[in-house]
Amino acid sequence: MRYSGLRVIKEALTGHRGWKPAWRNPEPQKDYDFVIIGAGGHGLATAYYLARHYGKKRIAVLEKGWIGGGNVGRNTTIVRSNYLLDGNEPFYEYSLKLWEGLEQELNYNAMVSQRGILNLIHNDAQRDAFIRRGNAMILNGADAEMLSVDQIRREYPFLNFDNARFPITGGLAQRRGGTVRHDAVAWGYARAADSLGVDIIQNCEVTGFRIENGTCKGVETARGFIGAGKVASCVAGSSSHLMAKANMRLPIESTVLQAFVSEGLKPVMPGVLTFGAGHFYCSQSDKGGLVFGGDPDRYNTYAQRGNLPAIEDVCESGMALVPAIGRARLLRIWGGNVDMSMDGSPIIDRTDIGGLYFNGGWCYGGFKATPASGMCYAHLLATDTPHEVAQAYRFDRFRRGNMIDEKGMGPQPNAH
Amino acid sequence: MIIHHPLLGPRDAQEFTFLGAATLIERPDWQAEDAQEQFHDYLHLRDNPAGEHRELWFHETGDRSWLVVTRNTLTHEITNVEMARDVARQKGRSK
Amino acid sequence: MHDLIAITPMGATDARIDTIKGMKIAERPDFALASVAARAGRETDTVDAAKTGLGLDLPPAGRFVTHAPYAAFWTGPEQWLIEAPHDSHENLADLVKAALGDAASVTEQTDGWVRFDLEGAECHAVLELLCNADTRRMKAGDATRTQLEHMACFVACRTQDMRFSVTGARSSAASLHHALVTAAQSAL
Amino acid sequence: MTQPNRLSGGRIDTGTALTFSFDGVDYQGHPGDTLASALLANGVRLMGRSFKYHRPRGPLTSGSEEPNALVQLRTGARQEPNTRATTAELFDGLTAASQNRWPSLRFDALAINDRFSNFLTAGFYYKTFMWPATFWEKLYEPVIRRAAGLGSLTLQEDPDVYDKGFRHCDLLVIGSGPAGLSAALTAGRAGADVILVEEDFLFGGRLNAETYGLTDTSTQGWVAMVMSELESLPNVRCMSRTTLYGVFDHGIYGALERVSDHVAVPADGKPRQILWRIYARRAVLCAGAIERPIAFENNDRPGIMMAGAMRAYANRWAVTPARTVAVFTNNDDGHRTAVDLMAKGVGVAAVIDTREDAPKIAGCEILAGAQVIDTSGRLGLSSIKVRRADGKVQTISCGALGVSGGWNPNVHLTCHQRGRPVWNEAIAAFVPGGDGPPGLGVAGAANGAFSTAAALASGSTQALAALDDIGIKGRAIDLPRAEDAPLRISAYWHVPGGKGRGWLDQQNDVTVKDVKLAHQENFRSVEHLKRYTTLGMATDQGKTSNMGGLAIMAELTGKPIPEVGTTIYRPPYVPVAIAALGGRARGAHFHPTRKTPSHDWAAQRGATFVETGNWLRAQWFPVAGETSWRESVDREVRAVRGSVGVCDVTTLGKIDIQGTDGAVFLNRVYANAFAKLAVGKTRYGLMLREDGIAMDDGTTARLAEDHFVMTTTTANALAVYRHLEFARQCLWPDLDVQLISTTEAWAQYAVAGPNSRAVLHKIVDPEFSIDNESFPFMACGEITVCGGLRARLFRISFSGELAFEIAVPTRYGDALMRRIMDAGEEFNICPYGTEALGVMRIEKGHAAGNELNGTTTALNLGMGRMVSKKKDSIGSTASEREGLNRPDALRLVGIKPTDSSAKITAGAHLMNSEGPVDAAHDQGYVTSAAYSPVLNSAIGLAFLKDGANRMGETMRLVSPVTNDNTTVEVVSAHFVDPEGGRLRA
Repeated sequence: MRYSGLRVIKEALTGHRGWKPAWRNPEPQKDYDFVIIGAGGHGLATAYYLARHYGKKRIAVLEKGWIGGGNVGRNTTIVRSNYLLDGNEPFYEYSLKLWEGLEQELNYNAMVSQRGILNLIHNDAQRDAFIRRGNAMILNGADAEMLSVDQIRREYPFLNFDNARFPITGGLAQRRGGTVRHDAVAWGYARAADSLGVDIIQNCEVTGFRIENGTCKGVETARGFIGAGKVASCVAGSSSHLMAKANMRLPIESTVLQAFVSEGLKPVMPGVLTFGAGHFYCSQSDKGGLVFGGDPDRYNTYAQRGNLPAIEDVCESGMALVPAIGRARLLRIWGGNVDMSMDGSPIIDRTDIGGLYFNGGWCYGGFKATPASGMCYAHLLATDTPHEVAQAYRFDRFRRGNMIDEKGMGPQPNAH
Repeated sequence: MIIHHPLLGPRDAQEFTFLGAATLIERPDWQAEDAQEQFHDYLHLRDNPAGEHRELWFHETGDRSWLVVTRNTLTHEITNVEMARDVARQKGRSK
Repeated sequence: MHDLIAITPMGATDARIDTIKGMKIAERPDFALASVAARAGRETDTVDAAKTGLGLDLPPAGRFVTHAPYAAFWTGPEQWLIEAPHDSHENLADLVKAALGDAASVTEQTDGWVRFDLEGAECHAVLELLCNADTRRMKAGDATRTQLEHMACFVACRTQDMRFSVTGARSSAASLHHALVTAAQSAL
Repeated sequence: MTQPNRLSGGRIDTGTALTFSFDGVDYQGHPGDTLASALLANGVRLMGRSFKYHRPRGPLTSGSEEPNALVQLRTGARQEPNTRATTAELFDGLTAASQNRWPSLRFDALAINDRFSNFLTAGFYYKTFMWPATFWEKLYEPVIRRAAGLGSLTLQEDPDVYDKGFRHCDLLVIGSGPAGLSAALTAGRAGADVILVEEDFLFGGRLNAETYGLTDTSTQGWVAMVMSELESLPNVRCMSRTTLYGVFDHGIYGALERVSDHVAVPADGKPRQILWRIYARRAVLCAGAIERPIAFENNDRPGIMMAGAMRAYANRWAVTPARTVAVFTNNDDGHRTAVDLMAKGVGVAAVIDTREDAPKIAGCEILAGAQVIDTSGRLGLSSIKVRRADGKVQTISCGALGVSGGWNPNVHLTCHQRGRPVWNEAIAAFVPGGDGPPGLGVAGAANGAFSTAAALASGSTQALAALDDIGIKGRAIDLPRAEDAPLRISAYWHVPGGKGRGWLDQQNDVTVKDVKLAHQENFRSVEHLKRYTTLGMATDQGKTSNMGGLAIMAELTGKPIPEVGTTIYRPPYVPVAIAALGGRARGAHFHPTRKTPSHDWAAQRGATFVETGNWLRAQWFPVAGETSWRESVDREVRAVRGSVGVCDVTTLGKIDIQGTDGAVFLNRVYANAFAKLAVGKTRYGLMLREDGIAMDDGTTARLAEDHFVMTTTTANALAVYRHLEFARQCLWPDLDVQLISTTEAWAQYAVAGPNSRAVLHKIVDPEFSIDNESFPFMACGEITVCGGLRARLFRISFSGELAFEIAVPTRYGDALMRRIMDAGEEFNICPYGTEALGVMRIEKGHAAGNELNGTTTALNLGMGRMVSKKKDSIGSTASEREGLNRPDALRLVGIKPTDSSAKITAGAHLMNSEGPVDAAHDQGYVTSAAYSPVLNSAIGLAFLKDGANRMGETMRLVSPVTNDNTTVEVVSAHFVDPEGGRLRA
């Protein structure tokens, strides 16, 4: 069923009796050509693009809980392509282009809002680095703009310009960056994939892989064995945990990134803002809440909750940059498991086990990557070759010394 | 979190800096045949368990001791804290 | 003798003293400091030498001891900080090294730190706004290293409930002073 | 001014009148009032508007769970949006305004949304506003954003200060109702360190709002007696106006104390609020229960509130929302409201009880087996429509309706570590599941023990159990006799039938219909329900609304409620001001500021300062007549290269390394060889991370066989020290090495330039020779200066000139700087800052922070050969990986514009002189750039693919983001004195 303003009006006048389920609740079949593990944003997008763009059939997405319950259900909704390195920038720019046409493609309003993202600069070395980054973005076909303090004052007059410990000296803006209504992304992909015949099976945890002489034949699940031509892991924070069932050790550690939302407020934040001298980034949702975050808790965890030091650190940074939000109240804090890779960049690759594929290591940047990740993973699954914008995301880059280390922190996941 | 420092008793984890898995103590022999492979695994591959995890914490604003903390990554329960130096010696590290 | 004029960590020639509602907060530049770290496997030698050479029983974790003119803090495993009056012991490191010989490494620390003494009936009320040290349970001779407004500090109980010293990095003396004074104004 | 709905009695000081204003109208109330109680007393029921449909709203509750009565409190920079009128303590001069309405609260233009509610059902926006794509940002979203949101910020800086504090205790008691008081008293008498926190400004909890409670003694009397005993115990601290907002790991509890919110402006120097971090060995949660509504058509009008709240307003605040009220209940507790209001002289038109077997109340009409099916009254309730047991519909006029659907134990805090509550059929509610945070017990109504007697008993029992856990012996205390009535309830969630809307979430306007639609569209998991309809996502986190939504979803799916599940309550329990979480770390005090001993001296000379690793460093020293920083910096560079200059380098990290294995240790942590460094010599060292990437560099001096002094870059000092301790403790635990940072202990100055030796001759005591033979390049030594002051001298040079670095105890740094300036006067000595230092190091091709960016190897830096393959050092093995040793690997080169007047932009990218300009053809990038007054040209350092073999090549330098492009020539990075003759002079 197609969504449209007219449809909404028609349904309103007929008691909303016509709305159909956004997706089915099918019983699992005994085997599929493609079994994708994890009905988060990436898993659902992968299924959708496999069916829609690569014309594949017999696809299932297995989800241990409810769809969209992973990090697509708990993030700070930012989309951007302001990356520095060749291995990353083309991929994220491709992703941003997919975001730009997503709602029309899915016939679902995910509220893609290109309100712009601004990275603030506080010293000369940072300026040099951001100029290099801005140039890399433009050379890769993305948009970037250096802003003067005066320009920033005009757009964000309420920042702390005058009594700051680390004064603002400029900023790097990407106007095409912005925010997206995160849950709607999962629902939109799920609805579109479902309508193409993809089986989305909730409450169906994968408990093991059936591997026979080096080839993966399918998965053991809470609802019995499900055979598969190709099995695709796409479980973000649980990557190590799941792949251990295939005896794989990953270049990944899991930690928690806390995110924060304030009580609803009339609009104050025009776009997405990031502090360059502390751990704080912020935007304002259409509902009015300030949505903000900072750095991960910096210890390994799967607990999906964090602790006070990280919370206070974020709010201290927020107050240092935007003292005007002081009397707004923090409404809710939540934490998402993030699979931090050894260089802060993701992996979309085959494994050494035939028929078993891996997508993970998104650190805390997975949301913005959702469309490209889905498309590239679908490409890999369909063709067994990496998508041109995801060629660097290989397992062997660490062995070969081809790390994609945006922050230059080295193989220490919690530092990326 | 609270880390029970073997010498100083309960200390707020905020005083510490977390490094990562305690396996970082087991630095490979640079002259081994497969030194490259060993260093690759040592530097990059992790068990990253959902459960008991042995990990390194540095008492940054405290006594500058490196500790090996055994902590459950699902519940954050800490069941053991050792001086990293002692652990290193148990692992046969010396000079 | 050289004729260079010393300045305190607060940047003046005289120590900074504030009194807020009966709480005295005094900068104490009048101490020399030297750190002691036992050489590998020489902890006992170090302890013995300190006893014979300086009359100090080097304290265990979390404690400090005084034996005029010296005092010693535990700072880490097999590490201590020795304190003595600056006027009489400006070259403290040399004196301590002479006493400990090759049993320990000795490093001059005199100007690495700024020390403020808090004196008054409401020490706990002030300190509980600054750091997580449980000062109410500290007895004279207890010392703990902790964090105070992002600064690593020693908090030492000189007289139970009444006198505490807070010792932090010299370069951030002004920030530490600001934290102590605002906390006192807030608490008292 | 009269207060038409003020009753007699209550726990307020009617002797004192407080004047306050709401939406510009002045009213009076009394100490002890909340804003809500005072407004109700003045006959004001309408206090706000709902989020989506802008429906009129009045208070639903009398506590912090309030979803409706949200106001903007105070004005100007202290304006505070979304403040619950039900908890805002009244003070004289309080000013409040309603929010989310325009032009006025009574007439709100956006109430039009309500007319279109049928189009604005759950999730409607996901289905439209998609065409044309660009209209979202241009049209739809701005409109939606303006309509959304609740209160507003003034965008002025919050003038108040906020403190953070730390407290420790054996037992933390959360809540001071009957359970909390008996727990605190039990533990207090046992001598344990106790902290009792109470969200309210009165201790006593629900006991302050009830006429029932203790049977043999006065309830209020008992509360007063217990409090005075607790206050008298030195081991007990009672904190009112303190909300426990979060439970964190290992017994760390977050609490917010509202120190000054009940006064107009905080006293001088006093904080508005204190964010307490409470370290508790054990805790007991005595947070009581929260009453839940029943959904029926138009159940959201001002005047319709929880029955328990209506009772609290009457008993505690001597206020009634109207002179004639009615009660709608499914349990006995609702009847108490009728009884108490009648006792206060308020007319109770009827008690509508869904139960056939409803108890009787003398003098009050009880409609058993009946339901309220609709209500009327535009801005406030005027009448209700009741369907009686016999099916007849009766209209009852009343100004207020107390609703009770039963009580939900306040399990919030038990879920903060992902504990899941379990269903208790007897009370038709979720109770703590026993999987709450370790060390947190639960007592009283929070645990489903609803009677006063049960609460008192469980509080004491839980306290004893907690103390026993931590080895403190306690004894049971004598508890007063109290009512022990069982809660008689038959679950009832919503009145079926009808075309209209019954509200579940009154703030977000989520109705029963929305839940039905979510179910129809397969958003059936609790999380989907919540996210699709926004049920429970309002400022009360669904404290009053979630349960109803779950129950209805259970009906629709035919599952029992516990199988539908619950959403997870997350911190904070009630919203916390962001400023409180920020504390004192604001403005100039966001981070500590580190200053060198000659900071004041530099400031007196008008220096501009720059940040590095919290240090303030002099950037340049302008002199009279100079109009641009470039002029100053050029002058400083010329002065150093031409005669002599002095620079404060105190901020460099200094690590004292002692022990018989010091040399062995350095040989392993530096990539280049250190084993054979002679005493009295200094050497440059390159430190790699274990992955082979450059981490830091600096010089290390050998003062004695077993004594080294390492310098690190200012920014990396801490990280390097941590890294060295890791190597010492974790990798080679038996090496005889001792480390200690001495960064702060020594003030260090670089004296550089052809005349530097001449200047130092006048500083260094004569017994120490510093001529080129006895103190050559890279020499070091312990000396005395100015007649006996111990000092350290290093002959090292960052500028490339003949130079020395001299260190003295920090307290003498200021004096030494002044002395050096005097000594240098005859040579026109010039103080120089970090900018001039930067220019000179670029002229010399020395790598610094911009080159050591965490991705560069020794090879990239042109120091590949330095990495010794003959020894084991951190990073040497991994640095051999193929990807780090490609033939076309980036190499550090110098670049010069072919047009000497052109400038070079750091961060610009290098492209071949011919061919396309894009990422695919990127050849490298500029790391550092400067104007060299010596070469009279812009110069730069760059990483260039295969750079070592491209000397003399002409390339395009592009920087689209700053719109400058130029042509450059690739040259050696050593622009000045490549042979190094000067520094050896």
